[in-house]
Amino acid sequence: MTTRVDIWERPLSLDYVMDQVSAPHVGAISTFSGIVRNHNLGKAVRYLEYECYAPMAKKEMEILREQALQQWQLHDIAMVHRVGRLDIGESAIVIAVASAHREDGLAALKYTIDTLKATVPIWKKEYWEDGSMWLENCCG
Amino acid sequence: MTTRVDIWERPLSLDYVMDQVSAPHVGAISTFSGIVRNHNLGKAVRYLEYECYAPMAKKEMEILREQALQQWQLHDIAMVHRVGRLDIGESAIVIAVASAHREDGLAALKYTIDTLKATVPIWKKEYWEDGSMWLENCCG
Amino acid sequence: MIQILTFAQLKEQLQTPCWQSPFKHSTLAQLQQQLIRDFPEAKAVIESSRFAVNQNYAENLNMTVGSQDEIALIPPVSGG
Amino acid sequence: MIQILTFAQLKEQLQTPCWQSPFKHSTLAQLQQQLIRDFPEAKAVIESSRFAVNQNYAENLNMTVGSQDEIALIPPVSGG
Repeated sequence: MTTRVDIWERPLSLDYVMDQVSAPHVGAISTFSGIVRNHNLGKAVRYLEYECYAPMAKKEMEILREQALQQWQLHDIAMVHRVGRLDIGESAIVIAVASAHREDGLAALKYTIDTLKATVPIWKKEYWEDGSMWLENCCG
Repeated sequence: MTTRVDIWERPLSLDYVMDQVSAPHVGAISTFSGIVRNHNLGKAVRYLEYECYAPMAKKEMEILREQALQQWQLHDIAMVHRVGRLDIGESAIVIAVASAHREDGLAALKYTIDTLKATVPIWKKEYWEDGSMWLENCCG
Repeated sequence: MIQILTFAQLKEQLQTPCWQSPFKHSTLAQLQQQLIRDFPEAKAVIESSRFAVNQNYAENLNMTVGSQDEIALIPPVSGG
Repeated sequence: MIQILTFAQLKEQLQTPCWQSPFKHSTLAQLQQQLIRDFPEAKAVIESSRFAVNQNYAENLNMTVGSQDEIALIPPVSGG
């Protein structure tokens, strides 16, 4: 297993994943950052708690990374998911895709975040003023 | 005209455009960086020179930004293009798109870079060991 | 004895991160039925969860597992 | 007198960033023909370029322009 997928309990860094995929023959780097919003489904959010099944989560992230690398012409993909308590404005996921050409990079970026949200065993619980709830990625 | 589109003669900063679009209700930031590669069409590239028709370039960037903001549910878009001499590994364009949900952000990001490459009056000249050539964005 | 790792809302409803079945060998379908018998109030979330065996999603519930396997029940995910 | 801003390969072939037509008023088609007459070796790039009038792409070559307009001839772009 490479170090291109990881799970951190500390704040994420977009620069970190961008550095991991940079190289002299890279013409395009596309990134995605998933960020904790101050509201969801009409409720004011105070913070989120992320939990994961760590070994399987890394394995699933590695699987979807390999699928993307096979499906498109890419130089590299790196991604880190955060777990624990996250406040508003903090990143829960950062992904960087490096490619020679932009079409492949952008398509692979969409595939990576879509598949991660569908398959990787990570869960978030939303905390409001008056309660909390585990969420499901039903509709993106 | 807003300050969300710009042309710089100095090195670009992805953090700059990301900061411009950040806000507490943003759930996704998608970015694209177009980077000078060390080879193109089988030739080793030494460096590039970018030239632009500055007032019209900014106007066209603003037009495509407004088109994207109308077409998708977005919080904001910021982009900066660089001109002058660029070395290998330096960014020629950085774009950040902030949205509540990822689908809109990723679609708008693709539209923005595709349209910018087709319409904005900016030109690049590639310099090799043994010559140079103005390029055309014929096929991405 | 087969152990099943649980997470998120499933872990809260079963009130344990690791539920222990009395069986030595079992199909996933049997484990699911046993869980529903023991936690009828968690039926909905159990049925909407997917089994993973040794950190891979199980294709279906016919698979037989034993005490040497790492079994997890994965409720609907919400990462990203 | 109408001035036409030029860029990139067009600027190099015309050897000026600002070509001056003798006309006071003219259609874009007439300007294009005049340019090709003056720079026959640049015919290909002139014909593959688009006119912009006051920093907007012209829809077609029928438009009449004058010395008060900012005219530019935009060769195929390569930004990004």
